[in-house]
Amino acid sequence: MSIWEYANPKRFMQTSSWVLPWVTGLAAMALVTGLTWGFFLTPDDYRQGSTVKIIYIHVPAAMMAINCWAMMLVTSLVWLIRRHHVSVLAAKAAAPIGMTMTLIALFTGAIWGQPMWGTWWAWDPRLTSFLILFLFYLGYIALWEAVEDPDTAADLTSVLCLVGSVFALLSRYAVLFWNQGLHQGASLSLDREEHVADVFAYPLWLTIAGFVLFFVALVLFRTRTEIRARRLRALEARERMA
Amino acid sequence: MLKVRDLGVSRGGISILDGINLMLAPGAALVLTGPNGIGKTTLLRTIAGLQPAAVGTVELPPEGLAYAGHTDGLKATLTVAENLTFWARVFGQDRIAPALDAMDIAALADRPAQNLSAGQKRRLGLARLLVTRRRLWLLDEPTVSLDTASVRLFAGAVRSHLAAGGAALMASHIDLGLGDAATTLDLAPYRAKLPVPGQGGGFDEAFE
Amino acid sequence: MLKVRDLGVSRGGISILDGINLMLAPGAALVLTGPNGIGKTTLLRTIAGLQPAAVGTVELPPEGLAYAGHTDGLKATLTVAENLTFWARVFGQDRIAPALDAMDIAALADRPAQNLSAGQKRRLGLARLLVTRRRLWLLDEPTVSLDTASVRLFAGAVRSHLAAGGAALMASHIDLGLGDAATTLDLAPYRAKLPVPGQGGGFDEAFE
Amino acid sequence: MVELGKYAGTVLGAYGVSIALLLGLIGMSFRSSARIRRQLEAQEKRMGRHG
Amino acid sequence: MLALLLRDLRLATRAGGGFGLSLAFFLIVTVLVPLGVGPEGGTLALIAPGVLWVGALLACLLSLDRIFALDREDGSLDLLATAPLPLEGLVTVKALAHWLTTGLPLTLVAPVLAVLLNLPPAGYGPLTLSLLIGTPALSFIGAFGAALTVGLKRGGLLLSLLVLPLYIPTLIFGAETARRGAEGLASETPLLLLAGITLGAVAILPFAAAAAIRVNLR
Amino acid sequence: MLALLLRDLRLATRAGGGFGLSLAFFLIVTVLVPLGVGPEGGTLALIAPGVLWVGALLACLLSLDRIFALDREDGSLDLLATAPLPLEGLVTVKALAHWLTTGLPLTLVAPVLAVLLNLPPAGYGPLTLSLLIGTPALSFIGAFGAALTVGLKRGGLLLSLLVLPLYIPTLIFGAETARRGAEGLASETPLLLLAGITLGAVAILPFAAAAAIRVNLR
Ligand code: HEM
Ligand SMILES: Nc1ncnc2c1ncn2[C@@H]1O[C@H](COP(=O)(O)OP(=O)(O)OP(=O)(O)O)[C@@H](O)[C@H]1O
Ligand SMILES: Nc1ncnc2c1ncn2[C@@H]1O[C@H](COP(=O)(O)OP(=O)(O)OP(=O)(O)O)[C@@H](O)[C@H]1O
Ligand SMILES: [Mg+2]
Ligand SMILES: [Mg+2]
Repeated sequence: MSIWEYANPKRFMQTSSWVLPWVTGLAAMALVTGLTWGFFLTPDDYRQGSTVKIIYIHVPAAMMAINCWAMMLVTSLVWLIRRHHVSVLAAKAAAPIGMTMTLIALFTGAIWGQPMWGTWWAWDPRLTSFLILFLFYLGYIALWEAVEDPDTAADLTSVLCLVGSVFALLSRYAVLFWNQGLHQGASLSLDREEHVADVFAYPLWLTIAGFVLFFVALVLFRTRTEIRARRLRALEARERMA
Repeated sequence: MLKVRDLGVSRGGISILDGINLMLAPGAALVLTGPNGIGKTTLLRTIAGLQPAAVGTVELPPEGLAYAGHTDGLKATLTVAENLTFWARVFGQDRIAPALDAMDIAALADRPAQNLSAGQKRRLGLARLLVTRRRLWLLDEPTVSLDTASVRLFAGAVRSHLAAGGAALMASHIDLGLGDAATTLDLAPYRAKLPVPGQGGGFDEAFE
Repeated sequence: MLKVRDLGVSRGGISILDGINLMLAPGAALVLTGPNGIGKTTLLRTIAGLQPAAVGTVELPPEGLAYAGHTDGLKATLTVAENLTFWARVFGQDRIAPALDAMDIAALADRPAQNLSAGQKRRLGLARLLVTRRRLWLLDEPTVSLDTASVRLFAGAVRSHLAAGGAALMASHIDLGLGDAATTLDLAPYRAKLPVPGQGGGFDEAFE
Repeated sequence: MVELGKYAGTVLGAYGVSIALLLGLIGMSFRSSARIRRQLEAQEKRMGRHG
Repeated sequence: MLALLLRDLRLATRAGGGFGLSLAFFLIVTVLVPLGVGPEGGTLALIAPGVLWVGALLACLLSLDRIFALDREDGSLDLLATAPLPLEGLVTVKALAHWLTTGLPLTLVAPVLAVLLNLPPAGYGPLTLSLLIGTPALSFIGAFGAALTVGLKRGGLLLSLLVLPLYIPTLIFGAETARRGAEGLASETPLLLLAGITLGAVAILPFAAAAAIRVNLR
Repeated sequence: MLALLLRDLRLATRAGGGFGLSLAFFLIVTVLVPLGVGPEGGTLALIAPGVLWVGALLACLLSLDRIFALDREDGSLDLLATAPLPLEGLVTVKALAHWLTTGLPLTLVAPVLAVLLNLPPAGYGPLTLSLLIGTPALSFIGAFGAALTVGLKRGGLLLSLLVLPLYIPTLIFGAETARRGAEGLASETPLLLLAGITLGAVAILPFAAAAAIRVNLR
C-alpha cells in the first residue's frame, strides 16, 4: 500500500482517529515528565541561576518553530505536485502552531534576556531571524484568510511558502552578515551547547520529544477540523444547488 | 474551428454546467442564452482558457481567440485611439482606422476613455475585437448599454466577420439582431446534476 | 411629484441637453431613451442632485428619492442579506424579506455578493430600491443583464410601486416590459445647441 | 517547592507566558473543532447522510 | 448612522478588509528600521519615539484610501449621497470607523513595539498617551484628504502627498511628547497642543470633507 | 511586449498615474524622519543610509498594487491573459515598467535627499550604486507579491505584509553597502550579494508570479 493512500480524506480521518489518542497520550507523558524533571529536579546553573530552567521550553519551542515551517514546505510541495488536498490542509493547520512556537521562543527569549543581557531585546542574529520567521507565518496565515476560494488559496499559499522559504534562508544569511562582530552579548549564552551538562540534557531531550509529539497531535487534530470544514462547505454548496 | 467535448464547468469548486458539446465551423455563430446565474459567463471563461475545465476538452484554433467579457479593459486616462492602438499591437496588428469606422467612434478618437458614455465605451470594447484579427470571438453580453443603431452596427460587424470565415460564440439575454446568421442554444438543460462520485468538482466529492 | 423646468445639463463644462421640462404625477412612469451619449445618465444624476444643473430647476418630493445607477453599490464581502439590511437601515426601514421575495433572491440571502452572477447582482440592486420606501425612483438602465423572467419581475415591481402612488423615471435602450404603464421620451430633440452667449455652460462662454 | 531565588519572576513569567500561549492555541483548536463538527452534523442531518 | 458605522467595522474585520493589516504594517516598519539603520541599542533608543510615530502615521496613511474609494468604486457613495444622511455625518462616521480599526489598535501595540526599539521603559506611558490623543487627528485629516482624491483613479499616492503635509504638526507635537517622556522631561505642553489639533480637526474637517465629496461626485 | 511597456510607461506619466508620486513620497518620508527624530546632525548622519533605504523601499511598496490590480479591475488582465503573450513575459514587462517609473527615479534623487539627512559626501556614491543595483529586486519581488494578491479586493496592505519579509535581505545588503560606504569602509561584499539577489529575483520570480496570476484569474 502506498503512502499516498493516506492522502484520501476518508482514509486519513479513519487512521488519524485511532492514532490521535496515542500520540496525544505520549505527548502528555513526555511533556509532563520532562518539564517536571527539568523544573523541580535539576540544580541551578552556577552562572545563570534558576533561569536555566527556561531552556526546557525555549529550545524545544525554537526547534519546532523551524521544523514546522519545514513541514509546511514539504506538504505544500506535495499539494503543488500531486494535488492532494489533505496535504495542503495539513500545512494550513500547522501554520498557527508554528506561529505560536515562534512567539513562545521569542517571549521566553525576551524574558530570559532581561536578567542575562540586561535588555528585553537585542538585534542579535538569531533573535532577528526569528522575528522574520514570525512575519512569514503571519503573511502565510493572512493569505489563507484573505482568499475566498479554497483551492485558489491552497495554490497561492503554497507558492508563497516555496518562495518564502528561499527568502527565509537568504534572510538568515543576511542577518548573520549584518550583525557580524557588532554584538557580543549573545555569544555568552547562546553557544553553550557543548557545555550543557547531562543533568540539563536528559530532561531537555525529553521535552523536545514531548514538543514534537505535541506538534504531531495538534496538527492531526487541526487537520481533521479543516477536512470537516471542507466537507461542510461542499455539502452547503450541494444543498444550495439542489 | 471550436470543438467542445463533454465539457463541465465549475465555480468555487461547485460544478454548474455539465455535458456540453459544441462545434463551431468557420462562418457559424452561436448565441448562448439561459436564466441569470446558469453559467454563461463561466462557460465562456472556461473556453477562453481563463479557468480550467472540471471535465471535458476544448479545442481552439491554433492562433488563439479574442475574448470580451463584462468589462471592456479600457484605460480611463488613455484616449480612444491610444487604447485601441495598444490592443492592436498586442495582437500584432497596426491599423485601427477601419475598426473605429466600423463602430462609428472615429469622431471620438482623441477623447479620453473616461469621458465616454456607457454605450460609447462598449462600442470601443467591440472595436477592440476587430483589431485582434482573431477568427474565433467569444463575447459576453456584447450589446449591454448599446442603443438600437449601435446594435445594428454590431450585428453588421459580426456578419462580416462570419462572412470572412470567422466564428463567434456569444452570451446574451437580448436579441442581438443577427437573425438567421446565428443559432441559439439554451443552457438550461445542461445545469449540472447533483455530482456523481468521482466526477471532478468538489474535493474528493466531499468523501462519500 | 417631480417637476423639472427648463433644465440644461452639462458634462465636463460642455452643455449636452437643454430645455427639458418634465412632470411626474404620482402613479406615472417615464422612460428616457435616446442614442448612446445623448446624456441620459447625466440627466438622471442631475435630477438626483449628484451634479448641479447648468440652468433650470428641479423640484423633488420632500422626503427625497431613490437612485440606482450603472453600478449597484454592493459590498463584495457582505452577504446579500447584510447588504440589503444596511441600505434598509440607512433609509430608516427594517424589513428586507418582502424585497428579497419580490426580486426572487431569498434563496441567495446568505451568499456573499461577490459570488453572484451579473444578473443576480442586478436583482439585488433592484431589491435595494424596494427597501428604501421612497416614492420617486430614478433608474439608469435597470434591466441590464437581466433575463426575461427577471425583467418581468422588475416590471411587476415597478407596476405595484406605481399603483401604490409612486413614480419612476428610467433610462433604457431596451423595452422594460411596462406596456402602457409608462410613457416614453426620446431625448434626441433636446440635444444642446451650440452655446448662445451668456447662457451658462463654459467659463463665461469662453470670453465672448 | 523548588527554590528559584532572585530569578523567580523571570522563570515563572517565562513558563506562564508559554503555557498561556499553548493553552490559547489548544483552546482555539478545540473551539473551532467543536463549531465545525456541530455545523457539519446539523448539515448532515438536514440533508440526510449523504446529501 | 449607526448602521453605517457597524457596516464599516464589519467590512474591515471581514477577510481582506484591512483590519490588522495596518497593525502588521506598523510592526514591519519597526522591524525594518533597525535592519536598515544597524543594530546598536543606543542609536535605536534615541530614534525610537520618532520612528514609532512616523510608523504609526504611515500605517494610518496607507489605509486612508479605503475610507471613500471603495464606496466610490462600487457606486455606494452615489447612493449614500442621495440617501437621507447628512454628508457631514457620513464623513464623521467613516473617520471614526477608520480610527477604531487603525489608530486605536496601533496605540495599543505601540508599547510592545517600543521594546523592539529599546525605548527606555519610562517612555512607554507618554508614547501611548500621545498616540491615543494624536491618532484621531490622523484619521480625520486623512478622511479629508481621501474626500479630496475620491474621484481619481488610484489616487493612493496623490492622497499621501496631500495628506502628509497636513500631518506634520500632529507628528511634531506627538513625537515631541513621546521623546520628552522617554527622556524623563515634562511633556504637558506638546500634549496639550496635540489635543488642540485633534479637537480642531474633529470639529472642522468633516465639513470640508463633505464639501469636497460633493464636488467630486459631479 | 514593447507595446505593453510603452503603454505602462504612458499610463504612469499621465495625470494620476503615479509617476512622481512615489518620488514625492520618498521625499516626504525623508522630511518626516528628522521631524520625528529631532534635528541633531550627528544622529541623522548615523541613520541616513538606513532611513534612505527604508524610505525607498516603502515608496516602492506603496506603488506595487498598481502593477496588476488596475488591469484586473478594468478587465485588461483577462484580455491580456487571452492575448498572444506569454504570462511570464507580461510579468517581466510590468515589473520592468514599475522599476523604470519608481526604482530608477528614486535612485536618481537619493543623493539630493541624502544632503537633507547630513550623509557624509563619501557616502553618495555607494548609496546611489546600492540603490541602482538593489531596486530592480524590489520591483520583481513586488510584482510577485502583487500577482499573489491580485484577486483580492484592495489587497494593498496584505500585499505589504507579504512582500516586506521578502524585502529584508535586499534591505540589509543595500543599507549595509551604503552604510559602509558612508563610513569609508570597503563595501564590495554586500554589493556583490545584493547583485546576486537581484539577478536571482529577475531570473526566477516571473515564473512564480505568472503561476500566481493564472491561479488568481480562474
Ligand atoms: C527573543 C529572544 C530569543 C530567541 C528568538 C532565541 C532563539 C533561539 C533559537 C532559535 C535557538 C536554537 C534552537 C536550536 O538550535 O534548535 C535558541 C537556543 C538557545 N537559546 Fe535562545 N533565543 C532568544 C533569547 C535567548 C536568551 C536571552 C538566552 C539566554 C540568556 C537564550 C539561551 C539559549 C540557549 C542556552 C539555547 C540552547 C543552546 C543552543 O542551541 O545554542 N536565548 N534560542
Ligand atoms: N468628463 C467629460 N467631459 C466631456 N464630455 C463628457 C465627459 N463625460 C462624459 N462626456 C460626454 O457626455 C455625453 C453624455 O454622457 P451620458 O453618460 O450621460 O450618456 P448616456 O445617454 O447615459 O449614454 P449611454 O446610453 O451610452 O449610457 C457623452 O457624449 C459623453 O461622451
Ligand atoms: N465564487 C463562487 N462560488 C460559488 N458560486 C459562485 C461563485 N461565483 C459565482 N457563482 C455562481 O455561479 C453561477 C454562474 O455564474 P455566471 O456568472 O457564470 O452566470 P451567468 O450565466 O453569466 O449569469 P448572468 O446572466 O446573470 O450574467 C451563479 O449562480 C453564481 O451565483
Ligand atoms: Mg454573466
Ligand atoms: Mg448611461
